[in-house]
Amino acid sequence: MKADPRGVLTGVHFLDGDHACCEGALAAGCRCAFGYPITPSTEVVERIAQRLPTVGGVFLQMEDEIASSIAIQGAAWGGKKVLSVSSGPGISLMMEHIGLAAMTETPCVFVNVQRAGPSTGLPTLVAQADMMQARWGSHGDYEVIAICPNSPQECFDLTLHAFNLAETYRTPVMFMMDEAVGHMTERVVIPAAEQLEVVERRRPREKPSDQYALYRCEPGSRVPPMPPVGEGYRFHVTGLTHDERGYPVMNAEAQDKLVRRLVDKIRLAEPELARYEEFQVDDADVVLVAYGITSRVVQRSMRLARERGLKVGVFRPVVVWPFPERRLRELARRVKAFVVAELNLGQVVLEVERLAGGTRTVLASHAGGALHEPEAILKVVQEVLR
Amino acid sequence: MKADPRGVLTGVHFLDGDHACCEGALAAGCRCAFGYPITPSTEVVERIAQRLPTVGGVFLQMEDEIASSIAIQGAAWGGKKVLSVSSGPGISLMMEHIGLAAMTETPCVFVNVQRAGPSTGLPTLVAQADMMQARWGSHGDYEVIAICPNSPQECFDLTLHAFNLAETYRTPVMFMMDEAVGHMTERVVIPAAEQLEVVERRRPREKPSDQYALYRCEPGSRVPPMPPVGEGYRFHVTGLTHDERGYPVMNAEAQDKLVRRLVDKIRLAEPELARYEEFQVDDADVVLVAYGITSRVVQRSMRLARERGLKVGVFRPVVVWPFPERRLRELARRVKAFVVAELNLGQVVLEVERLAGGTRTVLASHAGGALHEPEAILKVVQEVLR
Amino acid sequence: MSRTEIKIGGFGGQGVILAGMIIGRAAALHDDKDATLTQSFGPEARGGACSAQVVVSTERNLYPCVTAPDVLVVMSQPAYEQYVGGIRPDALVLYESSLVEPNGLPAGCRSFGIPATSFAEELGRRMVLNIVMLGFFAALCDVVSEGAIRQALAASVPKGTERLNLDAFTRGLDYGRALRAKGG
Amino acid sequence: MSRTEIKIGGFGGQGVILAGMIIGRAAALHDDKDATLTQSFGPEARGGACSAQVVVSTERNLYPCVTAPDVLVVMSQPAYEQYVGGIRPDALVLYESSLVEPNGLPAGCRSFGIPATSFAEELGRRMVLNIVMLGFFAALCDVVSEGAIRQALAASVPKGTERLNLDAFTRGLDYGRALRAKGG
Amino acid sequence: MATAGRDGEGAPPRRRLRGEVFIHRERCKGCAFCVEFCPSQALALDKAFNRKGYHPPVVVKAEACNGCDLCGMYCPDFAIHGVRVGAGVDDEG
Amino acid sequence: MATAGRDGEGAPPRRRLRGEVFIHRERCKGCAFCVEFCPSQALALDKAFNRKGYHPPVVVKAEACNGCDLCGMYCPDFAIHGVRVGAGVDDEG
Amino acid sequence: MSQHVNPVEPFLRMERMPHIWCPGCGIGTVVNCFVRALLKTQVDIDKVSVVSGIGCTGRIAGYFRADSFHTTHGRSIPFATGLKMANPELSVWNFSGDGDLIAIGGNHFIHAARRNADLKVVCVNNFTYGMTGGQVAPTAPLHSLATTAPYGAFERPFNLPFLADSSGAVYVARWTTFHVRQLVKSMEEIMHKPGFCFIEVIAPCPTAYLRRNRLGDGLEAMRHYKQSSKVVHGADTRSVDIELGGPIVVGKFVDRDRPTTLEAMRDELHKSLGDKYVPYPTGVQR
Amino acid sequence: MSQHVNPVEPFLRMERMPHIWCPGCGIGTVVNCFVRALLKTQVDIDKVSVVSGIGCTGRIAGYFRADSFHTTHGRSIPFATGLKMANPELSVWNFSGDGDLIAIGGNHFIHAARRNADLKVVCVNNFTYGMTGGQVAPTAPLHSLATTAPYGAFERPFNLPFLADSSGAVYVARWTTFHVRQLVKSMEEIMHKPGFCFIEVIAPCPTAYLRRNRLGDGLEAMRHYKQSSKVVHGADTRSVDIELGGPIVVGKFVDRDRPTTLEAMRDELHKSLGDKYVPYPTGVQR
Ligand SMILES: Cc1ncc(C[n+]2csc(CCOP(=O)(O)OP(=O)(O)O)c2C)c(N)n1
Ligand SMILES: Cc1ncc(C[n+]2csc(CCOP(=O)(O)OP(=O)(O)O)c2C)c(N)n1
Ligand code: SF4
Ligand code: SF4
Ligand code: SF4
Ligand code: SF4
Ligand code: SF4
Ligand code: SF4
Ligand SMILES: [Mg+2]
Ligand SMILES: [Mg+2]
Repeated sequence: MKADPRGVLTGVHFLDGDHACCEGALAAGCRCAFGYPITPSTEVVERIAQRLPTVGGVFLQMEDEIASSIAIQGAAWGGKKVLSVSSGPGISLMMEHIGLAAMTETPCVFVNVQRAGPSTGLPTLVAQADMMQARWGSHGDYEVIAICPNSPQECFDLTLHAFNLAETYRTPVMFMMDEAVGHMTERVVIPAAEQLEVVERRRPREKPSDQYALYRCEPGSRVPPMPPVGEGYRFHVTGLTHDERGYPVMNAEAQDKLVRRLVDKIRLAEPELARYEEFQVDDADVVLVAYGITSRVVQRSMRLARERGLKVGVFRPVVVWPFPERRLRELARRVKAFVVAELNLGQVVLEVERLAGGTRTVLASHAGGALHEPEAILKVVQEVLR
Repeated sequence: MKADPRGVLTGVHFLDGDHACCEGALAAGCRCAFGYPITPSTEVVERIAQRLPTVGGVFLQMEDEIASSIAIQGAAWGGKKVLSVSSGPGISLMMEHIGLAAMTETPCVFVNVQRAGPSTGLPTLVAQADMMQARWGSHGDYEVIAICPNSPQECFDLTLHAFNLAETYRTPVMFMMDEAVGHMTERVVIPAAEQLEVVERRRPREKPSDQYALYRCEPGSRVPPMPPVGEGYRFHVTGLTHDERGYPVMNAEAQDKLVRRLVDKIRLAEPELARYEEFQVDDADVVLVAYGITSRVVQRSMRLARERGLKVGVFRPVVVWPFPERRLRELARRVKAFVVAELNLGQVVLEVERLAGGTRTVLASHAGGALHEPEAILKVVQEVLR
Repeated sequence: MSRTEIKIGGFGGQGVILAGMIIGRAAALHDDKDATLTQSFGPEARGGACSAQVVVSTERNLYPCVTAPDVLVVMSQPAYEQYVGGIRPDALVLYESSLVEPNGLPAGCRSFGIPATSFAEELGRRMVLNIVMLGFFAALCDVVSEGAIRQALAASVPKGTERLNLDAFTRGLDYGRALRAKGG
Repeated sequence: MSRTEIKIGGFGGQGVILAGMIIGRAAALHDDKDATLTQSFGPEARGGACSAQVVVSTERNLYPCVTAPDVLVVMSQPAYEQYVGGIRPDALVLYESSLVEPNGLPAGCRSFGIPATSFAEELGRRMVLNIVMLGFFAALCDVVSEGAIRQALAASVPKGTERLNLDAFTRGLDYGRALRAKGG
Repeated sequence: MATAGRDGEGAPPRRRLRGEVFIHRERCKGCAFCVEFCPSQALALDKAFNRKGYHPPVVVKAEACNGCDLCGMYCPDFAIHGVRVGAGVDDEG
Repeated sequence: MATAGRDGEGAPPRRRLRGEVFIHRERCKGCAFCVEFCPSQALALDKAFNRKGYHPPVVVKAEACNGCDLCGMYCPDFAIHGVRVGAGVDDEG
Repeated sequence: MSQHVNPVEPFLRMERMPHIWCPGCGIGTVVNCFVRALLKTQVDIDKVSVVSGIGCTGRIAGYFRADSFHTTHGRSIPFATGLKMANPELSVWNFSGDGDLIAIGGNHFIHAARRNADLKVVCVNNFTYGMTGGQVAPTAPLHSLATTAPYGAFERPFNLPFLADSSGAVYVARWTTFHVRQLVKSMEEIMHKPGFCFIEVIAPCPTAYLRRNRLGDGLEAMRHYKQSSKVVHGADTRSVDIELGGPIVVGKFVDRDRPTTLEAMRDELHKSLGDKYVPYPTGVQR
Repeated sequence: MSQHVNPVEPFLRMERMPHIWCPGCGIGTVVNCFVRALLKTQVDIDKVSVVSGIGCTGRIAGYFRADSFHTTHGRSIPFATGLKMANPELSVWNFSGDGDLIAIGGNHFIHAARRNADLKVVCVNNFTYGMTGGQVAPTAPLHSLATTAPYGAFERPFNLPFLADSSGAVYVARWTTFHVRQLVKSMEEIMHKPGFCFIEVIAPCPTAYLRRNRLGDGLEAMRHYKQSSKVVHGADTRSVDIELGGPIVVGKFVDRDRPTTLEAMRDELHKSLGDKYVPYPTGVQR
């Protein structure tokens, strides 16, 4: 489907990432948002509070992040495309509800504009240290999709994509910005509505009946269609382990059937979900792996390296979870080493190392609060190639 | 130091794991606890509510887990050894404060009696699917210690150990029980107080003064001593990035200095922290890796395998985080494969695979709600050896 | 190593867990065996079938689950129906005879019934049904000694109810002994 | 590819970010260059030194940080002191001359001062200090065209204040032009 | 014909009403709410057990039932309810 | 000797008190609370800036200050305070 | 429907029976009353949503054959807020236990009342955490026993009608499960009343509360409610505290009008934005 | 101390000055008053702990030269509860903003008041989230503007004294930063009063609230406080709502006595456990 023109601010703008993210959400059809302010994500809710009433939507600032993270789920079942946004401390408070969304297959987008932690940390300064939390922060087995934009333009484009994926897979999508991208202002081109492809919620084909089963998937699919509320389906939604009807069933078989499907619908979709960029990997001895803002920094490191005659390329996962596993394993077979640059003390590097299956994997860490010096990353590359 | 006899219920008991955990805490000197009930951990707070007033301690049931998880930190700074306890949903709510404890170096023990998730899941049934959450659940970079007991006796012994580690490293310790261990009743032998070694909080040697720096470590140490409140040190504690004095400093250098130390004090202590058990690994082709209740189940799988002439051993990390990395790497050099059995769809196996560096690593997964059938694990072993 | 798996089943509220607890404690603390008690918990415990499992063994018992009970003690029909399928072909089955109709029992099994509810009601408290069953168990199963069970029983019941519980135990024990004497 | 790094510094509340925003927007939307604006945020922005950085380049600018400014615009002494160390040896330095004493400037730098606060106060609103500086910048730095800045300015200031802001801009521009004519 | 009794509020009956009560024995958990609060004392607990081991209610004075459905409103297990039969003024407030 | 003015509550002075006021110019952020609420009108904002660019207070009627320290209590930047000098009855309620 | 069919059956997921509630538990009684209120008001059940948190009471959602949501412990109110905001034509009913609504969920409760979210909130107050086996609740009377207050509760309990009232609820009533007729009537009243409406229902929990406190079984509790309740419509909510075994003031205490969240939002936006405001439904006909 | 030294200096970490508060911000004034109260009561500052959440107000902890704790947003009360329970001899003071204390922290607030935790709670109410730049707060007057209520606030704000009162606080007062003497006096009063004591201080936030609402700068706000405040000691807390630009009722509204959490706990445990109870200090001399 094409985007609803009401929400699309077509034109060329000079926007920061937070604002562009908001515009991406509106273009995607988000018409309901709940939030609670926190640096450096506040601009997203501020803009959405301002914009939604003018496009037929509704925003409420809730009493906290816990309320926001579940209010959006109520709204999602109420038929809306929804988003909430926060940063580290607030995202940590949302963890129970991210699990709820995964368990109940509630499409929703959680924007995390990452700042440096742990705890209150450096509220105004950049980090990328919530990547593992995005994947593992709630209890129990589940999978999410996590996306890392590296520019305001991508904050627009990929927020829209995030909504599309949330609807397609009925899953929470973690939109993992970072403070640098969120607070960076650049040109953002917003196309006309009819150029924007938007995924609408898949409704059940069948009419309401006693036979209706909320979580019954069509053959070959792992994602059930989602009924509208208030139209007679009379479905039941629970965070308990449930059967196809949505009814609680308290045993290991039900657990296996349900949770395995929930996990598999994301894990096995890795090939479709994979999105990455590559630069000069073809002849590379060392591939720099980086995402979000750091994927821009390593570009300079790569240039510095190439200037020194070192064969260095860049691999940038755009969708970080599920990790573009297939491609990384391929690369692992032909490169000498990976250098993973991230604004943390070692997160995504663990996944790279695991997938590298013996190919040397080295971390260029940075505790956050600023970006890497491109030279520092170069140094790690040089050491690796020594 | 020796344990305070008041808290030690010396004798031979028939206790379940939850109760034994409570006794371990009391023996360790825990005198302040805050909690909120949740299956299957409730018995821990129930027993502690009953026991603490008789040993000079204090328990309060708080309004929720968020309150509990920070009230214990207030109490820790107030001079007490503290514990809170919950299960999946409640633990998810504690995530912000686990980060706070890591950041402020507040010794405290969080008991998680794991049930099956995600979300409300199977409240009364077993799983081990919060292992990655224990490590990554809060935002930002930090490390915790996580311990998995496999019997009521160990619930006693290792809870005491958990308190000792919390004090030694000034860190939150995640005591990762599972429903099976928590609700299993067995003989528990509680020694006399004078046979129990208990670590008391290290106080600063220096007297209060304007020069006092809350987070200054003694040479060679990464763990600063912790002052008592109310005695003139006039210290400041913050979850913001801070310097040695504990004052907020908002830049990347302070971040690097602080957070790197916090992470390193645990990571680099892996050799001292490592605790594992091994069974028949010496001649093993395949090593079964399992922790918590599953480490008992794989014993039977191992027996079944050995009966069939298969050379199978068992490696059981007791301290799971930090993972006993050194030992696993050693094993990886001489075994054909690891089979990791855990009550989840793949968590600790990722760490094993990463450390195995190419040695085949296979998961025997189980979504929870019951224990593995020993035969199912055997089957995985047989497939691996085929 | 000898290992015996015992399963006790009934409705929530019938004291199934306590019965298991006493057997386990008897074995672990007074018979110097290794015993592991596991149980089913939760909202289920309020309505449907509810069970306790005890594994008693002469060495350290590593595997805690009951997979094929050697002994099944049941106090309700749903529990009987739910659990009978899993028992060993030569299992001992003890049941409350006014609540359980033990149909379809495998041929190799020995089974004994006791009208424990009536006995308990005669003793004045329906609640001691489980203790009557316990006496019955002590009479017919030798895995745990009677003396150990008596000790564990005394330590496990609320103060002031010892007499009542001992009576209930004796009632079940006597009934069981009589049956056994008859050639159980 | 040509790349210019611009840093603007001052106290919080002086409109540092807005100045950066206008330069960036001018370059990105009206001069068809690539521009990246970054800024320092937070409680700091209320008291101490606060800054905006603009990278203007003729191609896609990947690396967003300002590492060694080509142009430094400063409106407070602390900002000057904090930032002057990092500038290029041949940088252009523009400063508010009643608030900044540009001591220790590297030899190769060109520097120009303007009493922008007084100009702004003369115009009746101290708040337009930043726009005066912007005009000054337009006069002395050619990275972004004056026309583009004027367009961006008009689009960036609150309705009703366009006149005032244009005046402020012109005031700074004229002063800068005059200086330049004198051989800047 | 049933004699209407006092309802939960003790409101006096306006006129005599006829009713019928339906019991689902196997659903009952023997709480006795219905018996206790039937304004017509139409019910009593059975001596016999149902399959769950509870004593369900039995109708002891069928003719007394006024169909007020108080039993139905009280019953936590949806095991009983009353209905009006024939004409009659609704006496519910 | 200072003339005591009205305090924050408008309580009338009991007697004349003498005081001295101390100003830390560089801490001031020019909010003018002290000037506005000095009961003795002893202060005014300086025309000159401090280094932060604010106009700090100056004492314009030193003899009027009664040392009530209201300026000290008000000042959000801990940049001013008053003290009593010599004898005098405390007029604070 | 056949007279042999219990009137609740069309409204419940009978295939899920028997329910989990204990013998003598009052929760089923509340369900009965809700069904009667639905029948009487003839409201379109397709437009009714039932939202619960976690707890024995929370299981109501799972048995109700309407669109129903069994969310997380303490969070039924914000979930319901989202649902209602997204779909204002729904009648959104919350059923929550005292722990769910007021312990962990207390903040959402007071904020939703404050902003007058258009929700119908029924709290089954059994003075304890039933589901988890009888821990002390924020409504537990002083000196009552609980597994986590084994020596007696020592914290002053909340008086729920007062808390609701002082937070801004537009309708506040309290009944016990003995007062089935009155409870039905209250539910009927709020079915069409816009704004945050709150009904507290005192209910027996024999398993986790009554027995431990030697208050007998469900029937004894019901007798106690009958004997010790006093209907005081319009009672000052400050005066309706409950003490262990003491009298219970019941009645409709508050019934007032003020704009719902969506109405207030609409008015404010309309005033400020004029034509630029794209009207959003409020779900309320006034 | 030298007369040239500002009396706050011995109590503050002067090495951390200048503080982050904006020109005309009222928070510093509250700090002054607290210092005066400490001076007057001559309390041992080593036994005073200052606890804050996150926000501009929350930064008080960082500047106070006492054992001080800057915790997480909304959670100063449960942290303080733990601190006090562990170490009852401390005098534990909470300084929190309105968002911190009542938005995210609202549940802890009402529960701590209910259980009468022995805490001294000072809320700097500036009607907004200062630290994050002026979002709408649960105290924001109707129709006031905020970044997240760009068209005007449409939710009824909490009346904090009423909320504290109805939750059970034993001492409730409200002042503005204009009322420095009275604020000092209230702080003195609660320094030794056992139980949950609450003081609301209305304070100017020129940066994030006043300017956006065209209410001028800090000075104008202070003038407004002076002109529009009415001291009504013992006012019915239900009557002290605040409207945009409207009058402000100030005064001491509530001052009553009931056992603190620790006292009530001690009494209950003692009664039930007798000799088996190992006495735990309550920190209160009565
Ligand atoms: C976050 C979280 N904490 C705790 C629990 C455990 N829990 C489930 S229900 C419940 C309390 C139930 O009490 P109440 O709300 O009064 O309902 P009742 O069972 O009494 O009807 C608790 C603590 C949970 N499910 N989730
Ligand atoms: C969990 C969490 N959510 C949000 C924030 C962001 N945050 C910091 S301070 C604040 C509000 C400050 O407002 P208030 O409490 O009124 O204090 P003030 O700054 O006005 O003094 C917010 C939302 C945070 N730090 N942590
Ligand atoms: S009210 Fe229902 S459950 Fe109770 S006795 Fe009557 S029929 Fe049985
Ligand atoms: S309907 Fe039920 S309660 Fe009413 S009179 Fe008949 S049996 Fe009694
Ligand atoms: S009150 Fe303080 S900051 Fe304000 S003008 Fe006076 S001295 Fe300066
Ligand atoms: S102490 Fe300050 S406020 Fe008081 S009279 Fe002197 S200058 Fe004025
Ligand atoms: S535990 Fe209590 S509330 Fe829960 S079902 Fe049983 S009686 Fe009802
Ligand atoms: S933003 Fe407001 S509350 Fe924060 S320091 Fe500035 S004036 Fe004070
Ligand atoms: Mg309850
Ligand atoms: Mg505020």
